[in-house]
Amino acid sequence: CKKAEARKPGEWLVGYSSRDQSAEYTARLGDAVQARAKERGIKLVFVDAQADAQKQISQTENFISQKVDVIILNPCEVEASSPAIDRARAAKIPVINVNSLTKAAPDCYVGSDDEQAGILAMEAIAKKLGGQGNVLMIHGIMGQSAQIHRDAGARKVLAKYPGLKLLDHQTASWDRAKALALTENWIQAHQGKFQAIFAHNDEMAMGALLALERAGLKKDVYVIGVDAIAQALDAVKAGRLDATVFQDAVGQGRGAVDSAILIASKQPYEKEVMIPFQVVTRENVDQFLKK
Amino acid sequence: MLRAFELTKVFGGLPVLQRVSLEFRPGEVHALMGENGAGKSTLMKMLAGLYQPDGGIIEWRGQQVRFGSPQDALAQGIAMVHQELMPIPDLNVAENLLLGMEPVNALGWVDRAALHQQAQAWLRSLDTELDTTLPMRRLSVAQMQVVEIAKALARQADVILMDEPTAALSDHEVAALFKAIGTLRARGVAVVYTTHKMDEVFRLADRISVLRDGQLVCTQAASEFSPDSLITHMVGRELAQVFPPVVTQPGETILEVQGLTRAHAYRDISFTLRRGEVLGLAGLMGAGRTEVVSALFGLAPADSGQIRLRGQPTRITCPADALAAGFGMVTEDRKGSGIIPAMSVEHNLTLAALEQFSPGSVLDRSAEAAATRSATADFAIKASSPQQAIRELSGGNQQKVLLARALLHRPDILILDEPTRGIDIGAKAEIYALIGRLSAQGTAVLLVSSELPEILALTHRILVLRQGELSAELNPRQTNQEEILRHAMPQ
Amino acid sequence: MKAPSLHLDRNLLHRLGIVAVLLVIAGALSATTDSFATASNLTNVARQISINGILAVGVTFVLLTGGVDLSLGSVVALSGVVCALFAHPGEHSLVVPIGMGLLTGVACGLFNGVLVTRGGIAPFIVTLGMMTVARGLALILSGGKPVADMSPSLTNLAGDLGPLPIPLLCFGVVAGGSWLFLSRLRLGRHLYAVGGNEQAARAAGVSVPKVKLFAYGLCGLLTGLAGVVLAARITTGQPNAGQAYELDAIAAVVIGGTSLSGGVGSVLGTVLGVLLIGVINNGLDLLSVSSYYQAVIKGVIIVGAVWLDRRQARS
Amino acid sequence: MKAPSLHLDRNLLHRLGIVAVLLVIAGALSATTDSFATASNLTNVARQISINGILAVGVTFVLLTGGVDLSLGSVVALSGVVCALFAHPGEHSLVVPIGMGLLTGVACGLFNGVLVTRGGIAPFIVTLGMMTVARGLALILSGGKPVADMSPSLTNLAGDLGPLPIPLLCFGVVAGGSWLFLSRLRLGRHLYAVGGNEQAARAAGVSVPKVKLFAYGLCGLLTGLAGVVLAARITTGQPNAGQAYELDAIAAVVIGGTSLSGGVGSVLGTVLGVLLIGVINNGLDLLSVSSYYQAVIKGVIIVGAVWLDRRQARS
Ligand SMILES: Nc1ncnc2c1ncn2[C@@H]1O[C@H](COP(=O)(O)OP(=O)(O)OP(=O)(O)O)[C@@H](O)[C@H]1O
Ligand SMILES: Nc1ncnc2c1ncn2[C@@H]1O[C@H](COP(=O)(O)OP(=O)(O)OP(=O)(O)O)[C@@H](O)[C@H]1O
Ligand SMILES: [Mg+2]
Ligand SMILES: [Mg+2]
Repeated sequence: CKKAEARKPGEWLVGYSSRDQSAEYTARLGDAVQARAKERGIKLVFVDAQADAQKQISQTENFISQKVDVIILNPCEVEASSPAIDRARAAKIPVINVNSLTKAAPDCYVGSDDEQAGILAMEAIAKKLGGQGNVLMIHGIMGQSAQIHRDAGARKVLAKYPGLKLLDHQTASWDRAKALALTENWIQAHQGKFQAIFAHNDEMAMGALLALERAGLKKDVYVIGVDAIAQALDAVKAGRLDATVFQDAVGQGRGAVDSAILIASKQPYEKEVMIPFQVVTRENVDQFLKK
Repeated sequence: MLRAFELTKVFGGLPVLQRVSLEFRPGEVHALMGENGAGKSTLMKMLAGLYQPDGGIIEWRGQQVRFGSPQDALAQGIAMVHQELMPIPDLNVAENLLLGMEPVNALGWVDRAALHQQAQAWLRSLDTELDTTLPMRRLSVAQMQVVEIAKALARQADVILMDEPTAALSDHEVAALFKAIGTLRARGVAVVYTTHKMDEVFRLADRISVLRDGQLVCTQAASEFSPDSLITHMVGRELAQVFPPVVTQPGETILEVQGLTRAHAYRDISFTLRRGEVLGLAGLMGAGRTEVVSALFGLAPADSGQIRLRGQPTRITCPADALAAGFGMVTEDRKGSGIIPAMSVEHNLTLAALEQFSPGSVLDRSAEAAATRSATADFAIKASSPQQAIRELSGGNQQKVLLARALLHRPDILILDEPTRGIDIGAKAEIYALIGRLSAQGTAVLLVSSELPEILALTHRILVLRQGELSAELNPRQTNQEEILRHAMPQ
Repeated sequence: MKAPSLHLDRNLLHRLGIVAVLLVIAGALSATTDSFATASNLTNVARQISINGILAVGVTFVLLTGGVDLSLGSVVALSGVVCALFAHPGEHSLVVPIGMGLLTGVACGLFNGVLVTRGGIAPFIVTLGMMTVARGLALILSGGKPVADMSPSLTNLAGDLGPLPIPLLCFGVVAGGSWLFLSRLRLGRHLYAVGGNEQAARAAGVSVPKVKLFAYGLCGLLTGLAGVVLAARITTGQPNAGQAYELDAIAAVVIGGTSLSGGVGSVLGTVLGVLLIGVINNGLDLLSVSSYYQAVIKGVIIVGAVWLDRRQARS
Repeated sequence: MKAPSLHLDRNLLHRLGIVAVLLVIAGALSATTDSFATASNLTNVARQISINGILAVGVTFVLLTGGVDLSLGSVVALSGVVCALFAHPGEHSLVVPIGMGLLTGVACGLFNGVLVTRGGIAPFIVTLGMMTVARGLALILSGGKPVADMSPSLTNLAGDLGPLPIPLLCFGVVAGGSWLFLSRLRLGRHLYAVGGNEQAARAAGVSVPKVKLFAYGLCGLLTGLAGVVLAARITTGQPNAGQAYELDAIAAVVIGGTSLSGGVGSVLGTVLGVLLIGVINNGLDLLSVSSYYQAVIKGVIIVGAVWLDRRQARS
């Protein structure tokens, strides 16, 4: 039986646990990690936690028994994914968090702060409305860390602008069809009374956009999402969607793999690689479309 | 010791039992007689706690009682053998038999050894040997019936209500049951007994009560009845003749069966059947009669053997083939493979002949309704409307619907497996007459029955099956019950 | 003919509890909100219930035979993705994407049906397997990303035809056709028989496997239709769309009085169930109930409605 | 006594197909990966199956009576949240959070049971309602945020006792106890009777409502236990945990040969089903199969295993 230790130096084995490969943003992140790993010639054990923190812990346990050199974690939850890091560290395997934070500190963090996304989006709204108006917010799945932090960021901004009112907020579980129905209902309930919608991701922003367009109300309402998925960028380019908050999947993926190699080969590395969010509007969309 | 006072039961606005008052005494066998749908089962179910009366009271040892569930009645010492079989298919025989009274050891665990021992003892008291570790689903209908009876006996109750316990039994088991009832009577147990078999009543009953249309007609000592007077009380008119004479001459051969074999069920069965002929199939419980006719109808195809129909070799792999080939069948297990409980009487009735009512596959509902009307009239089916769910009908009336179903598409060969099971004497006479008419019209009838008088009186020929093999072919005019039994008994 | 109307009345009577709950809720919503009882909102509700409605009618057939289909949501996603892949502008005529979407649904349905009838595997397991397989296929075919760039001629199918939303028309045709099918055609009757007592149906000459296969196939077809309508509505083939749609659809059917053990039920009941769920969803949004409480209230109303209904049906 | 061992053998024989599939998969994994057949990985598998195992054994009771419980996942989340709320360090002794978690589970289970038995509502609807209600309650109680800051004495429950993970011990005790219960106690046999033929059980004097209530209550208790174990494992009360856990649990039970219509099944089969699902999940991750293909492969293996099993059981 081949032994794990028989690997040549430089031929690192890295474990990657994706939060959810069926969501577009995290899937893109996963793809970027895989692409970079191939480029750099390291072996990647790639698994998908399907948005279940418990599963992510199990996968970390599997990594440990597979004796990987480094674990890259795309955490499902702040708290609930923490034991995964504790386990790995207890087994003396370094951990890199990518895209989101956990309570337990990893060896290295590559990513951006979800709260920042909420802040950027709501600031864009505040700027557009001049600090005055009614806003609707569409949440992701309640209780998930991205939802919690994007919500928290948005509320921080709302607290700063007394003229900006959160008229209604509701979950659409990251789902386009649900956001579409929700916005249709909001149009009935609050017709003419709201000027902006912040959706926690682009999927839901696209749903809201469709509902507004079909009701002929788009021109009155500013819509912004998060993630900059391809369709959202196209929509921004076409002048349909007002803005989205760009989260750099490729940058995060590359950064994570590069840090992993540094850590594995015991070279100095940065403890925190922040890859900032950026607001994408019609003005700067071209530079993101190229990426 | 058990008294019913002005008991009334209403189903869906229709009274099915009206102010019936009866008294059951220790050490007495009290027969409840009446036509299908007269309310016998309903009355018994109220006494056993399955139904709650809508009026009247039940008195037990001088005290008024309410039985909210069968559990209450059982706790007081009232057990019942139900008309409908109630197997729990995947529990074994012993677990079924002693359900709710499993012996436990000191730890409170079910004592399996004792369980099987006790179950075997109860079965033996009914002169039956069964492997008590078999799951119930593997038993034949008759075997299940024996287990049901043993189940009630095992309660060692003070009152045992028996609702047509012998409907699926052959003479051997019936004799054993009567012996057991004799013992119960001697022990001072009150037995309430319902049956449609006239001879049984007079062999068993001390007193007889007759119900008609939910009302008590009379209660008298058995000795005060004659068979004819009892029938007259039940049907409200005189019944001229039960068995019609066999007059038809069979025509050309329509069915030839050659060397039909199925492992563990029957071997090398060969016979012929002619147009207009009524062929009886006799045998003891478990002899394989049901299995043989099931093979002909495609329900459980044989392993080998040949079936020639109108001279042509025919393969029948499913009931649809059989129906298309001109077979019709009334199966033995009414509840399992007969009725569709939640469907209406009308829809149950037309199910097998639906092509007839749906040219181009669109249903012609008025034709269906018309067919239902004529069938309910012809077979005197008692239902509140053709739309009533069949599960709400009395057992006998369900059986009539199934008979009507089998005849609706005018089969050339009619297979009847225990067709008069649970049918009242009046309706039986009608069915016998019907068999006569069908045979006169050239329909070939294959009649499986455990009621030997029926087989002897109705058929042209009798085949006897013993442990899966044909043991004799007899002429009903020149034989008797004893001879049939001799051929049927395992050697 | 008198019989059909009688039949209708009976079913309605049986579902009186649901109708009552529906009326009470609608009344309360009209009283407490300005917007519920407006034409535009009712059109809205109609549009929103259509997809669940089509799925619910489809799964009614399967439930009537005593089966179940847990793969609805995933097959909706898969059909939507397949439809979208063929719907890029200028590539094919309209029938190709629609046809491919429907075909995908039928294929999944028939596959379920074959495994249930020939394989003798419990429908729960078969369709649970199909649930994960179809989801996986949707993700593989789409590469995990929404399939966008659908031709407007297809996405217009989510629009209106005169005053009526086209999805609602689809639902209406499907429901009406299914009602006629189940109450008037021989095969419809056979479906009830198979669900009511499989052995007895077989003994009465009904080809049980054929009937079941038909039910799963038809359910698949309607699931494919729902997938196409959804793709048109959200203008994308979304590989992770339709999560848990099966639960809403089966809930609607069961609320409408169809028994999960088969043999009992009606399309009319299913439509009422779909309406109830749709009105609750719409109303809770109109009333701005917090999402946490929405879940609680929705659960309570559904269970309560069924409880009232069964109580009234028994008495 | 000879009978019990016979009984065991029979059940094992019945599940030979599953055992074979399990062995083939394990063999293949040992051959293709370095890590599958290591002690540490097998401990991993053991730890990972425990929660699904506890749930699956719990829902076996409900399925045996012919019911179903779709609320497992939500109740796991709710019990976990409640447990975590009482588990802040230094506030209460260990028994309080555990007790409250279990109590929450029992309460949900009994509520389901009462609605099913007294209310006469289909278990599917009752537990679907509970599924959304419990999820809503979990979100309300936790304020939509994970309940963190659990005392280490509680989170240690997810650790090891000697060489064995404590969750596995829980699962072992639950499975062993349930096996004894179902095969040796009268109430256990009555569960089978109620599921096999409710009317017959009633006529034989078995109190059907009591038996069902017991099954739902016990399932609730075990769901609460799973919630506590999960909270300990993820060191949080996570209001959105346990999504779709019910499907994995019911799948394990049905793979193990328990019939969804009730009356047939065994804890032993359930354990095999849990193992099969656990090994597949572990193996696909070890082989680093893309998650899209994982879904497809997992679906195919599960259906295939059941198919083999039933084919072999029939012959
Ligand atoms: N659950 C029910 N709902 C509606 N009607 C019922 C129900 N049970 C019985 N009935 C009706 O009550 C009447 C009496 O039925 P019951 O079963 O007591 O008759 P029975 O005398 O036992 O007849 P049989 O000899 O055929 O068994 C029948 O007309 C039947 O249709
Ligand atoms: N499904 C089955 N599985 C195994 N054995 C069966 C099955 N059905 C019947 N048998 C057995 O086959 C034998 C023949 O039964 P069958 O029902 O054909 O007998 P029968 O002559 O019709 O008698 P009766 O119907 O009066 O019991 C019996 O020993 C019975 O136990
Ligand atoms: Mg009766
Ligand atoms: Mg027989």
